[in-house]
Amino acid sequence: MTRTYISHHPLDGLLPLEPGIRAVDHLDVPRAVAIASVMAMEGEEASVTAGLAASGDISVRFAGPGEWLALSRSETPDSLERALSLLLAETAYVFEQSDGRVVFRLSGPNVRRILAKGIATDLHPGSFEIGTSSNVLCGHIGVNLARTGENEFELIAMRSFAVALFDDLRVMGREFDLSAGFSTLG
Amino acid sequence: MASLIHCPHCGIRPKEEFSIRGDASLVRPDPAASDEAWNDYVHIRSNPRGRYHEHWQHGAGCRRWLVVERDTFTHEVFSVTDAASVARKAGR
Amino acid sequence: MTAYRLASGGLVDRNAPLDFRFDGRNLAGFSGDTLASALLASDQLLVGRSFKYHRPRGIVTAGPSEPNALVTIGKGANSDPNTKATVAELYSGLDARSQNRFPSLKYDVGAVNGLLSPFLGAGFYYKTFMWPAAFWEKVYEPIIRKAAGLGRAVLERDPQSYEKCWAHCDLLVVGSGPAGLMAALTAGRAGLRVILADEDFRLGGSLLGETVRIDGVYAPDFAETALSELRSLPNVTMMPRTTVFGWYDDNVFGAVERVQKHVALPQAKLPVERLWRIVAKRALLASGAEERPLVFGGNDKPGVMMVGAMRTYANRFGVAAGKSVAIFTNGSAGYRTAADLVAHGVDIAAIIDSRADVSEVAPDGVRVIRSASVIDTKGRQRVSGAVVERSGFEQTIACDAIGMSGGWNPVIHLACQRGAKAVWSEDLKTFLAPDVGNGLVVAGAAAGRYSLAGCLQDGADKAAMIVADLGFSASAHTAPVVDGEIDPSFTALWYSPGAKAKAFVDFQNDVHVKDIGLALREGFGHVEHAKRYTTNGMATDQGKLSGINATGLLAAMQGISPADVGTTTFRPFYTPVAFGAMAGTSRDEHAAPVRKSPLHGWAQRNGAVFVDSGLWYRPAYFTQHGEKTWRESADREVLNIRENVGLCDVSTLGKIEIFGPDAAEFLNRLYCNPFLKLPVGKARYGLMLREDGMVYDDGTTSRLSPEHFVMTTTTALAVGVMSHMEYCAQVHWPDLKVRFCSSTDQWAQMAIAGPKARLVMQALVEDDVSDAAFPFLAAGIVTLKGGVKARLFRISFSGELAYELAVPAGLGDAVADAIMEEGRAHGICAYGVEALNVLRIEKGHVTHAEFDGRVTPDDAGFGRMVSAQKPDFIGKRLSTRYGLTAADRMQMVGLKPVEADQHIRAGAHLLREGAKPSTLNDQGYVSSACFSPTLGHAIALAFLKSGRERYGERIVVWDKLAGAEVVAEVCNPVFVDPGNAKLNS
Amino acid sequence: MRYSAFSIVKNALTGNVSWKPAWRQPEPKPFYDIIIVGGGGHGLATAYYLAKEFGLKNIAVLEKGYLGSGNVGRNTTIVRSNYMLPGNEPFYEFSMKLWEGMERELNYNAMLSQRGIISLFHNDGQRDAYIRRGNAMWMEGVPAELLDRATLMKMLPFLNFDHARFPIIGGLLQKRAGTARHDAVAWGYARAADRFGVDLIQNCEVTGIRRDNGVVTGVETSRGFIGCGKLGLAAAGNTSRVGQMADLKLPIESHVLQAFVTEGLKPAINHVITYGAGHFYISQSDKGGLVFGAEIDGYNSYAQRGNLATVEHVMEEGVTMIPGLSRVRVLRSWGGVMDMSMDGSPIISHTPIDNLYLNCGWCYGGFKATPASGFCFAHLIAKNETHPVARFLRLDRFERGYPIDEQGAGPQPNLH
Repeated sequence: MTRTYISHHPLDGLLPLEPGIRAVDHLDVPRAVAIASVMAMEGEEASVTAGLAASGDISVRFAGPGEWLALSRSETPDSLERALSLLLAETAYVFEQSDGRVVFRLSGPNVRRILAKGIATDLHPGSFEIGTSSNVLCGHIGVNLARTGENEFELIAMRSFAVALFDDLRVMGREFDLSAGFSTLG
Repeated sequence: MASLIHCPHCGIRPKEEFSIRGDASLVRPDPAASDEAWNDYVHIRSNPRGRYHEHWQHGAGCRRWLVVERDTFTHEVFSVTDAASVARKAGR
Repeated sequence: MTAYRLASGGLVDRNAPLDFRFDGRNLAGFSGDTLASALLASDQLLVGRSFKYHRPRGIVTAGPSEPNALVTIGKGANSDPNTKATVAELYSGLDARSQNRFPSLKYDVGAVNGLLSPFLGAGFYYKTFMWPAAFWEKVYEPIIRKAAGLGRAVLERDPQSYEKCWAHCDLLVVGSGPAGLMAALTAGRAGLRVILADEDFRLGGSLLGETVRIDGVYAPDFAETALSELRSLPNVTMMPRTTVFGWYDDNVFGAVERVQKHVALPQAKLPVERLWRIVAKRALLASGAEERPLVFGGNDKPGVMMVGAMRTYANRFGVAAGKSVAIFTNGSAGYRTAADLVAHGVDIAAIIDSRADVSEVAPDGVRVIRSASVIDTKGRQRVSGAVVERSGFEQTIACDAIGMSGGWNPVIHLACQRGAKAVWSEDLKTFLAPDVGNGLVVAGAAAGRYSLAGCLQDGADKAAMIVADLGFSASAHTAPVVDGEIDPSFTALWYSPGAKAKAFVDFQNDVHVKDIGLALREGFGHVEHAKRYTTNGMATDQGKLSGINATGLLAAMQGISPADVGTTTFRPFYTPVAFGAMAGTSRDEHAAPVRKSPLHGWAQRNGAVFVDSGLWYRPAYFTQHGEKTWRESADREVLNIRENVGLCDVSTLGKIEIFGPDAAEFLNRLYCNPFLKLPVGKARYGLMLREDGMVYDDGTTSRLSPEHFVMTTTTALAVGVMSHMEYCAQVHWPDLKVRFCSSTDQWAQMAIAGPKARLVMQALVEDDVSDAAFPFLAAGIVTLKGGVKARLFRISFSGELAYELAVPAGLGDAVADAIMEEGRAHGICAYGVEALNVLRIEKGHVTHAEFDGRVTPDDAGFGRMVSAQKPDFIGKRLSTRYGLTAADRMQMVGLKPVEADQHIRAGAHLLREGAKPSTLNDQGYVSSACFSPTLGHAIALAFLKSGRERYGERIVVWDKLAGAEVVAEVCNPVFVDPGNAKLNS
Repeated sequence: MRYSAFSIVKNALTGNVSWKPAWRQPEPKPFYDIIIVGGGGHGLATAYYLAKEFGLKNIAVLEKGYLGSGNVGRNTTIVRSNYMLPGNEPFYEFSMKLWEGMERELNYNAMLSQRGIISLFHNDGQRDAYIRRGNAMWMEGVPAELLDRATLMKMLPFLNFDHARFPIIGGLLQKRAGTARHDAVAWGYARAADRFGVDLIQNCEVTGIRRDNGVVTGVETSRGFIGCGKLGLAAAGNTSRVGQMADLKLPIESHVLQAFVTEGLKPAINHVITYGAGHFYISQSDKGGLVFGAEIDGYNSYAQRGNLATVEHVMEEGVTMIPGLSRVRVLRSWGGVMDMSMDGSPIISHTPIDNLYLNCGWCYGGFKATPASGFCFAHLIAKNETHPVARFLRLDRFERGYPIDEQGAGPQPNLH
């Protein structure tokens, strides 16, 4: 018998399926983002960096020396892994992690004040520029933090922590009436 | 030092992001080294009051092991270096 | 009536009256009052009782150093004991109660202690209460404990919320008085990121109580102008109600912001208090100076107050401390207050000045008595007169309040929290902070600059230096001009001689001069000994008022300089900080984050009862209809797996992907057993040691391709093992080409175990999973029917024919549902960790109950796994130490009770039959025990001295905690299927 | 002067001016038969027992600061003997028994208060470990009780039973455990040792250890050279620094441990309670302050101060264990330098140098050991042989493979 397996998001049941009222500060959770860990082989750090930079619509997040998370909203997990494996053949190990990671997007005028409740890193635009990304601790949970705009940040958490991080972000944002919902973009 | 560490890969980070494993001046002996050398490596510590090299891992960051050179009395940090590069320089 | 609200003046809003209660009385104050100023305005002089002698006490200060006016604010779970009325911002509905009195503040039976005071001198308790032996805990201590403490903690769950926050700045200015304001302005104008923090609810510091003119305007107006400019600067953050309590390494400051402590009904979306961790490139400490009390007879009566506090109450709050005020001073401060009080229409009974040469001018008509001192005070619960001695003649001056001023102590607390010792200044007759590096600069009165003009100038100058240091440029400024200032000098007076009553040094702890003398006489003259022996400085104010006087007294009594006595150690917290603020949101269920398995929903739907396992929740067992206890469920699950098949969530086990040409070599060095030649498509059980030769962790590692392995770790040590591997790779063997990546969260992993496991698996998987095609310890990628790629491992913890299937986490729920559906025909059940534990004990498999960090591979029966061939692996060398190979080590064995219906509990110890229980006779302990539904009796795994030689021996399982002794037979730890027929079927 | 109710009354009636110094302030003599380095609890107790139990004379204690200025004056005052391993339990029980008679023996009230310690556990694995420990205590004759959740709910209703992240399922109680007034322990031993003629020399820092033909002949100090026949080191957090003066190779790291006290409150917590889902522990002193602490800061340090992250963590655990602590204000935090050993257990031992003896490795638990540490160290120095209850606490146990590892954490001090 052939089966079809439906994928679940860890916040299913916690967020409404339909977008609700959106406050100025908003937490947007995309249901599906293709994510892969990329680990440069010995001595190939520079070429992998260059390769990733040239990869077009793949976003790259710094995880550690020679290690990155590669994200794509258009690729499927499989196609992202294939694309990266081709692109970085003989220079990096690629491990698809799309189900293992959950993406949270925070935007709005108060996001820095919200994030300061959990993250010790100075997020002043002069210190943490647009395009910067890094693994940081948010409260007690490790996340990859990226600044995607003046007042826009993305947090990538391990799946098992997704509900806990979501709870934390809601509490951090309640002062500013932070709203939350699944991404309308997918 | 006890509040912030300047990670060479990630910048200034709070202590909470790190874990600590002790004396970084110790080098794992050759398998053929004497029993005494092995016992010293595993059990004996110089434990100086003053300048000291200590292993810290940036576990919530880049996951690299770092050698933090610091003063055990004033807590002043002199340098923070990637442990692998220290080890390679030492010929490990 | 003594104290009263002045007809006009002050910064309170007389159009905004506020009702509040004190000890059940309805009182009123104004917006802008503190509880203390409102109490004073209501003529409530008696506000508390002291700790030891229960003496009546009144308000002494107008700030955070208050030793006496401690009250409990709020009711029930919302009550805050030991709150200083002098810093509590008044709000409508505030409900305050006095403390440490019974039955009432006015009539307190504890006051009898005062009569016994000759017997209760410093350290008296060390000298007595020793006889008879049993009496200390039964009689004496309960009495002492009954008297302990001031306020009452209700220990109920706090309904309010708290949070924590980080802040970053170029310059943190602590204190918003003249020095702090000028510093913030200077740095703010230059473009620095500035944080200006002040513990007060209103910024401006001492300027709020000043009467002089600065640049031609009244000081409070000058402050307001400066503050509005600061508010207009986007790079300046103002933090009123924020106490910077600690200075930590790397210029990180701890501060608590009282967000909603001044409102009757806090908003739910805001915390009541917020902890700030302020990372400051530089900091400027402008915390001002504290006025020093005078130590004279009867100096503790309600109505005796610091003159600076009197001035603040009059000028800032519009409250007179008395109608007729006597002032005892050793410097100019007394005259300044006298002048201000006279201006407010208060009568000054006299100024008693300890000095002979006095340059200050008293207000017109005020009597000044020079070279004199107060030796006693009149009145009981409020002061009614001062007994003044001059040249041997005594006179009583009628008054209803006494102001005292013994000079000034810079508030250097923060600067001395990190080991720096305060330095005595002979010029200023006080202790100053030494140079503590450029991270923290002390300015203004905190640096001993007592004049207002000096403070303004110092704040601006020091900020300008910091501005330049950080590469900014400060615009030129001219220092504000101050009119009508007086010279803030004084002559040190540690003790006013000839006291006719107790002269208190530490008000709250009732330490008086004779106690300090006694400590010295008994050899406790070191300042730390004196503190500990007398309890001087150990009260809630931490010696803010008493510390310097104790030092001065110890010096004077020995005829040495205070420099040779020194101060006690300054430590956090500058003022006390609530647990709640420090804990923030990390409390209750949020004390630690919860990790959820991708199969959590599946387990819930199948009736799981969860148990926490580290940060995870795992199904303990699955309740089916009619089952009343966990044992019923677990027994059913076990039997079903032995007979049919079961499904267990093992997603929480750590999974680490290992890549690289040296991955096999790395694993070979990491594990004590060989891994170099593990074929692709195979799994192997691995044992990881610590460098000291003890077992660290175990798990299976599979080779998916020549340069790609996947390791499983225990749930408990997943994080630790990853870190250990990174340590080995980066520190020990940086030459090995290997990379790691945690994949725990990527996979939903399921164990399918039982004789019918293959039937279920084959129904789901396209690939052949027969024993021939996929034998025990096979590992590889398979495709589920429907096209999903999955990982499949033929490994077994239960001892049954078993598979572990890993699918992408998002699909876990759906795949688990499919397995249950396919398995229904084969009698599948879901099983949890309770059943898993029974299954593994039956099979003699170990967990961290056995591997407790003190066990070698050989102890647990894995001796033969340890490679003798490998030249090196972690733990190899120290494994051979004498003690780790000794013949009498405890070895793992099985136990079964001789009488089948008897029960064994993990944690029981083992004794030879007939042996007397003693540490020497102790033979070992039970590590795991359960009832085996398969065998129908209890079984256990145990560690027994030389255990493997003792199979068949009868041994006593000794569980004194349960009052149980069971005779058991020592046996092989594998109870079920020792030949592995089921495993390999 | 003997302390008694009578002496207090007599002195009170004469103005309390006749009290005599608790100890002399002697000048150092050129030579002592025995010198103990370290005037903390252990050093003072050692000197006392050397004189009292072993009848030795001509003893000095050298202290670089004031008496009791080290960890005996900055700990959380807990006294207990609830250990699991045979290397530890007999020793700590011996200490417990000495505590029980100490005050009358020293004629000094150290306010030993046997209010009981309850160690909470939160899961089955911890429960089993505590059962193992409780039975190990009983093996040594030490009473222990296992408390279930229902009993705890009655005894300690303020614990977090309703909203715990890690549920409380039970606790192990040792009733004889409790607290003592820490400074008074040092002062009591000091006064009693002084009465036996021991010279307690304060402000005397040892700067060198002089050896001749492989034996110690004396110490260089900030007050000059002082000769000795035997030298005992009881320098706690400074053990490595002193040991280095005699080229000792030591399995010791110095770590900072913070402790805390709240404002004085009416008594509300009557036991010592330890949290099993972390390291937090708390008790209430006879003065009303809640005294608490948790784990070490984690890095090597000789600074007697800690970091804020640890402070926060400790208080998070506190509020999690007892939600009603939320509004209790913490008055003061302090840090002590711990001599952490590689297995978390102490060392009372011979050294490679014949007349040099070592007492160290007390980790964060030295206070409770004070009497037995002093007694056993005195025994070792006086008789040159190990006291039976301290026979496992040898310096060479690491190389011989006999660690005493209560935590099972291995040779990494910051994990113990």
